[in-house]
Amino acid sequence: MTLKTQITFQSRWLPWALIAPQGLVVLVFFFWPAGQALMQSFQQTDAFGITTEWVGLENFRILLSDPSYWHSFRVTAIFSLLVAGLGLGLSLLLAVFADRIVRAAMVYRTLLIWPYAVAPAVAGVLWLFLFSPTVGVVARLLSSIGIEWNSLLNSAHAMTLIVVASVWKQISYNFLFFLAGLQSIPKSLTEAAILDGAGPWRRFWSIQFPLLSPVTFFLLVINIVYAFFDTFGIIDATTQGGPGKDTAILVYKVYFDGFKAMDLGSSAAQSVILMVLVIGLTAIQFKYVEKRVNY
Amino acid sequence: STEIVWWHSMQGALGDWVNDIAEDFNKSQNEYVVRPVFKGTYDEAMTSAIAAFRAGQAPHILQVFEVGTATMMASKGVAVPVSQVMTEAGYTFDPGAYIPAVSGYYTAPSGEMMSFPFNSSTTVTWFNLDALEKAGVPTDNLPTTWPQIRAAAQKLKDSGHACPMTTAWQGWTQLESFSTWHNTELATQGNGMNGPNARLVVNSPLHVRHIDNLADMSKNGLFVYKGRGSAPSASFESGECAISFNSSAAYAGIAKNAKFKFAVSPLPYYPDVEGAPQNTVIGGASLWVMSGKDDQDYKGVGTFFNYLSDPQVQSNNHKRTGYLPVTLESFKLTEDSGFYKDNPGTDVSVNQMIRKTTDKSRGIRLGNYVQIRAIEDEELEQVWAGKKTAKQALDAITERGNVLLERFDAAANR
Amino acid sequence: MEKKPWIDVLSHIVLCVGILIVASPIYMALIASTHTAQAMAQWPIPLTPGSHLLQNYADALNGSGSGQSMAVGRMMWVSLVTALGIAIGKIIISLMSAFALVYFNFRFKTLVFWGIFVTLMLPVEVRIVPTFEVVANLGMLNSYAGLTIPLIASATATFLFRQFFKTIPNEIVEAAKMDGAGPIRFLIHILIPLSATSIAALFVIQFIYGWNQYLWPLLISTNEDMYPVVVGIKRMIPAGDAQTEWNIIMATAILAMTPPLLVVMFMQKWFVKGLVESDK
Amino acid sequence: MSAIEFVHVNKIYGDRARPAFQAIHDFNATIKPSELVVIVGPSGCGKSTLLRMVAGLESISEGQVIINGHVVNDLDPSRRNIAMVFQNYALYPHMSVKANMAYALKIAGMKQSEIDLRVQEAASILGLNEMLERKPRELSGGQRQRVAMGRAIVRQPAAFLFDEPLSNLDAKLRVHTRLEIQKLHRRLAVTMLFVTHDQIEAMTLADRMIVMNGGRIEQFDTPEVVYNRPATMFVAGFIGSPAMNLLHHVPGIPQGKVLGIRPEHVTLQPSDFDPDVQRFSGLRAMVETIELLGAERLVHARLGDEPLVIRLDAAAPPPVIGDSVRIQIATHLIHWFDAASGLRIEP
Amino acid sequence: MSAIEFVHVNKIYGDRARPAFQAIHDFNATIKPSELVVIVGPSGCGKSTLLRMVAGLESISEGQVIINGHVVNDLDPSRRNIAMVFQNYALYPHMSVKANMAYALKIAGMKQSEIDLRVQEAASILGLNEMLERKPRELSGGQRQRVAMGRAIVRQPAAFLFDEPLSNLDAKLRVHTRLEIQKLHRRLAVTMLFVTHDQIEAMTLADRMIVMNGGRIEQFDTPEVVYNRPATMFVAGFIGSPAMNLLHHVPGIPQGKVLGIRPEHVTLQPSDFDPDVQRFSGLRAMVETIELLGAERLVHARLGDEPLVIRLDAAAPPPVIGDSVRIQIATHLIHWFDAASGLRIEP
Ligand SMILES: Nc1ncnc2c1ncn2[C@@H]1O[C@H](COP(=O)(O)OP(=O)(O)OP(=O)(O)O)[C@@H](O)[C@H]1O
Ligand SMILES: Nc1ncnc2c1ncn2[C@@H]1O[C@H](COP(=O)(O)OP(=O)(O)OP(=O)(O)O)[C@@H](O)[C@H]1O
Ligand SMILES: O=P(O)(O)OC[C@H](O)CO
Ligand SMILES: [Mg+2]
Ligand SMILES: [Mg+2]
Repeated sequence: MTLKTQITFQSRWLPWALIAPQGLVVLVFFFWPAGQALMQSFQQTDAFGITTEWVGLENFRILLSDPSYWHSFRVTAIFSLLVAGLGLGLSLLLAVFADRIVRAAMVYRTLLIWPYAVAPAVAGVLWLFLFSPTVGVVARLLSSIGIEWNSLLNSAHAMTLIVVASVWKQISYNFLFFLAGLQSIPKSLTEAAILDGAGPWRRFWSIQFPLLSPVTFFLLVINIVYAFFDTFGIIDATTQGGPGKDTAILVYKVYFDGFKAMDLGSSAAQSVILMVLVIGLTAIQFKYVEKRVNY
Repeated sequence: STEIVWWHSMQGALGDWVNDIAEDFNKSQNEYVVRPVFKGTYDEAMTSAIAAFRAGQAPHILQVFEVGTATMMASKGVAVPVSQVMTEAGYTFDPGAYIPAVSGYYTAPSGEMMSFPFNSSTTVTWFNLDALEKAGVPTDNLPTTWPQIRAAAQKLKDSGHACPMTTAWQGWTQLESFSTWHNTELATQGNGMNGPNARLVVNSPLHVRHIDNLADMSKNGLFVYKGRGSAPSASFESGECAISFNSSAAYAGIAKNAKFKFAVSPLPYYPDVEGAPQNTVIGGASLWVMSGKDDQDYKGVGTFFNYLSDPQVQSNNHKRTGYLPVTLESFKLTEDSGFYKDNPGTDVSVNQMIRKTTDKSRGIRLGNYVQIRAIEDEELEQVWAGKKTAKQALDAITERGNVLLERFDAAANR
Repeated sequence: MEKKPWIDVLSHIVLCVGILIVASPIYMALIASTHTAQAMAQWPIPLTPGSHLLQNYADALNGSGSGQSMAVGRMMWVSLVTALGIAIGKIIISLMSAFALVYFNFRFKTLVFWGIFVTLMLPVEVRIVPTFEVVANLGMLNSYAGLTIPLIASATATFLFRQFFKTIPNEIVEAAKMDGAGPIRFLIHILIPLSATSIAALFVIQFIYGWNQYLWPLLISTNEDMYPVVVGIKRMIPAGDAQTEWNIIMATAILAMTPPLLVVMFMQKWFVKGLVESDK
Repeated sequence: MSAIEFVHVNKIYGDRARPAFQAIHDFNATIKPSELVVIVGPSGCGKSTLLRMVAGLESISEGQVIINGHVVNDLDPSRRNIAMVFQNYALYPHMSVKANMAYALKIAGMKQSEIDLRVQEAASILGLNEMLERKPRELSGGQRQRVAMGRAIVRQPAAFLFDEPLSNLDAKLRVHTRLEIQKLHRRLAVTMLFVTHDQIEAMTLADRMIVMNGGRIEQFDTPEVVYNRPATMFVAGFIGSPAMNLLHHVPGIPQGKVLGIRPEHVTLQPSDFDPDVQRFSGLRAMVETIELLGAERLVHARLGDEPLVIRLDAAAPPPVIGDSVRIQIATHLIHWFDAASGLRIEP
Repeated sequence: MSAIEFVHVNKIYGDRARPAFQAIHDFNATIKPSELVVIVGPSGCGKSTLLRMVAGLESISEGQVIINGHVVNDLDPSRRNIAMVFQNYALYPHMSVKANMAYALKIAGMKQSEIDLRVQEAASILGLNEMLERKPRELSGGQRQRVAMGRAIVRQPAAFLFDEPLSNLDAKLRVHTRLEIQKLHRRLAVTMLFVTHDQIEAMTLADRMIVMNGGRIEQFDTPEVVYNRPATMFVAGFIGSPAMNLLHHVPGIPQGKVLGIRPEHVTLQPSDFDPDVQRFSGLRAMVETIELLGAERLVHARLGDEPLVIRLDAAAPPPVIGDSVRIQIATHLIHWFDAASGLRIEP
């Protein structure tokens, strides 16, 4: 790949005019509120903001001295890894098989795409329904085959539940990308590998999978961000962080403390920590991506 | 005509109820129009209101769950006391007309009644009579004490009932209401009713004993944990669990979905505890009048509240939803209508609240209450899961809750 | 390709199992929406369609079940306008800014780039109260502007477009220049038509994102006339003490997911294409 | 070093969507051990299909492909002991040159020391020693091409298949690589089947060449024979650049016959009439354009309504565009074809 | 129909990332009106850069480009009245053939009826009438190429620029399209600047050709002169296929001189010695490979340690590979170059 110098147009004002709408929206609806959130993290205030006190790092101190907050890091790590790992693994599996089947691929794709259209709030309800202790088909099914399903008190079960629901919601998206990625691998590479004597299994691991790595990496970033940020709706609808705090991931705590419990200072401090964490993570990932991606 | 905006959290059939009330009121006069707006669950509505208030866009009336009461009271200047609104609108407002536990709960230390009790509930025990009968528990003499409950649960279990007993709202029923029912403090300062400097004392021997008891029942399969909040309701409605501690307002759902005979009773108590049974705590929500509106608006709010205070209206609400008839008069009216005879047990909730409250039983009003409830859920789940003893869990609730209370206290004193 | 019929059979099996799992929640929702409330409250709940389909959907639509006064039609309309507003608005502003970022050199370009990029990482929910204040101060409560504009403040689309623009051969740009097309003409005549598949993909993604919003509309609309359908569904799920009418809930859930589902299905060809192309 | 035989091979493509399409018609041929056979023909004539059937990448609809005496119809591609070089090289982009070459051996479970040896050897042959650690993207087109060959060589296969391996290279590199392949063939003495649609490539490389058209063999013979005695009109028109002139309407041509004459065998304005050679003479052609190719000139003219190309030495004086010139055709250099069947008619 | 002049043109590329790089060095040339000038040279020699400076797609670092007497250095590309055909055609993929051709006219604000007329006309010239409604992806490579030209033609520009417009076509189509361009040039009589790195293309097309190397002009003259009297060793080696043999160490070559001889001017094993022609004789070369190209044969041999290519008529008996053969070089066909400067030495 040669270094492509982008051909550009010349204008002093036009680029700014073009940037303006997005710039304005981002400034007004992102940076301004985000700045305020940052400010809030250094304040303690009552819910209605009538009395406000600058407390410096107090909110952070309280947070970091709370063992349950640290616990929540661990829960988040486990959850994110499971969601990203399973989400990617399963969708890759489906994509690999769908890629093999040329003829019915379209049918399968259409059917697998469904969950993508379901709102997280609705997804939570669906899973709540399926796992409802009383009328939940899945809960009943499991107990009928001897697995005493109890996501209310069994942490592992609860984690399974939120992971399943979160993975379910994300699987279509991953699947679409993987399938697209697989289909863009030149057929002759596969054929070369066949002639080299590689069986399907070997071919997958030594050819297809490495060649998918840009897609995989992109999806890894997306999935981790998803697991970090977009899953609180599902958790709220299913386990509410329980049993104990065993499914309370960081963003659920931010959401709960800020949105439900109206503890704005602490919630803001948590968002700041979360944001620093994710920006750091993404920065690392992007450094890595830049190095790896361009075959 | 003046428009009165009312933010509420009534979902499902209760949403219809709210709309009907507004419609009836709007028809009853033509000076004011009440416009109910659903704003999500209680906590979502409150967050909305907070955001709106900060932006000067608050509604006239906000429905706040009891858990948010302390926050509302501590935020000075956010709400206009309901007594003031009523008086200024030219209506007489008599807190004494209300059931003591209700008026007491929404009255500030200053003696002013802050919010309008709209949909108050309390904790009761629900029995599946068919199941009890099948298990050989006499249904004409339902258990009233914990030992009796335990015995009944044992019989249910022996008769093959997989879930003899469960509880909804575990913090509310098994810690908060349990405390006032036994005339025992859950938190100092009259459970926070006297000011924001309250601290939890929920690790008292009585609390430990009770939670121990439940833990033991749980271990023996007599008590089955069915989740947080109202989630366990469904397990009673479906017949899966035979005894359930839940809100009195669970009535509507049970009446509609249960395919069995059921009865409602007061919460059980430990007979050896002095002062038990006292009275249970209030739940549900009340209506708060937000500050910063025109006099004309407040007049409208007052008129609307006056309408809501009508005993006939209150009685109708009570019958329709299972929420308490919050005034004694409406209770009488309901009784006279023969409703309690036709629907035995529906008066239980009122009866257990109607007593004169003590300093320890007026209600629970704690700051950062939502988080404290979450802590209660978290810690109790550890007990049911066998990961913590009752003592450990209750100590943890006390300790973790007090950190939050201290912060609330500090903010309130600023 | 080599002949391994058993792998093909295995493929079909795996895919069928996958679809079974992936589609089962939706299947259950469909089933639930065809029964009575009582049937859905008792175990065992039915696993095959019942006879109340029309009634439940009629109830859901005209609200004679739970939530009498909620006009699903109106909510669907609000959802539609919101989703379209977000999708189209985002596509337009992203097209413009991506165009500026790729096809112009200007001072502080890197700064602008990163300024836009950061927005990928902080969802509305964790800065919701301050954002609300901004919107309220701008007088945008209860308006389609308030429902849409703050949600188009993220850069996903900008990045997709940027990726795509970079794959367009320089020669096309030069040909346009020689043909006398200035930047604006180039954008409208060449770039936008060429980005059709990317636009389609983004449209799908953003439409669904917009359609599925819950917290934001709930907060920003203080008038029930401005509620999208997802809020309506949540409202039918009784919290606290009211009975749970799974049949109506599920009927409404199905209704609510139908438009985005249709969008996905009808646009999937371009959607997938758009994804592949932008990915390279 | 194996023979490859095609016995009544037919290939029918078809799936539900498209109607069946017969890409190869009753194909019979025997490639001798160590022979380099080039398959040449226009696009879509079935060259790739044929090769892929040998490789096992495409099923054989009818007939048999026999390698080294064994019918391989149902043999797995990897068990046929055949290496293939693809048009786009199909190098594994994420593996180093070394890893690319070693891949097949590794899969075969060969010892690492042995693998290294073989890769070293192949790298030396191809001059790739310097770049064993590079990734394909760090190589030029020609180098990639060599890696693709290296990948084939290390396996020491019974036969090599090449599917237009040079078509991605620029003209200069093509000539160079062509020579390299020729040397390689001489050195390894292994059977090679080489597909191209470039007839110069075919001529220069082949021991024998198969000219294909529409899924059928038109001619299978040495380049000399194919060039000098094309079996059909199709071959005559396809082989040779510029192509042989095929004239239908020259006065004096018998009915139903077509006269073929190569551009270099048409003479212009003969000043020195040689009575020994019998010629078509007295013909007049109209000069349309002239191209100078360095050592020679191509005169594009029109004979009646048929185009006629004449190849002249650049040293000779060129005709004037627009002029009508007298031409002569040496009778002994004429090829005759049957207009209906297209087959060569031996005089 | 405009003249294009380059006056002391220099081009220096450079940005923050890379150090400055001079792509064009003091370039001076005048393209006459209606002339077809081909710029030829190896990859990276600056051909595209030069063209792009004329088009206005690249700024001119120093010097002037003058079109039709006007310095255009600072003129917008679209105002230079110049059309360009790109290597990859750069057709707008979403527009029909017609729309592609009409685009520039539309932007210029021409009336629709006029546009239609011009498009029709251009389509007729190029034989595109049938496919005006098609999208580029529905066209073959050759057709796309013609659309690209059509897009240029409709504008009736003062000059055409072509940047390797044929390199994406296969050999056969290339020859064909080359002829078409030639005809077009004759028909439109418009100034054309044509870039290629294929010297056959250059030779056949050019009125005059510029041979470039490393950003400088090596020679600017007619193809005949460039071929027959290459100005530098570089031109000698670049023009002609196979390239001229450049021999440094032949016995009898004066010190500091290089002998150039085209492959067709080397004779093999002369049986009939012609005393009239002075020859280098008695040289012996070792035959390495032989390629049959149809009408002729290329003998790749080695003279001492230098490679020597000999072009023989295919009718002549070929030498045997491995044999050492006697060769003769006609003195009057020898080119002499200065070994140090590379410049031609006229005898
Ligand atoms: N998978 C397939 N299904 C149907 N028809 C096919 C398939 N593959 C090839 N064909 C058809 O078979 C014929 C021969 O194709 P093949 O690829 O062998 O031609 P080729 O001689 O290699 O052409 P080229 O020089 O363009 O590579 C063509 O008409 C082609 O369209
Ligand atoms: N934008 C640029 N920035 C820096 N250097 C450049 C740029 N464009 C071209 N060059 C360099 O200028 C030199 C001439 O490039 P140019 O593209 O004109 O060559 P060319 O003769 O057209 O080659 P080719 O036959 O490969 O197209 C090359 O060395 C190239 O690397
Ligand atoms: O379910 P309700 O409405 O009785 O309310 C329950 C209480 O809010 C529990 O705290
Ligand atoms: Mg082919
Ligand atoms: Mg170039």
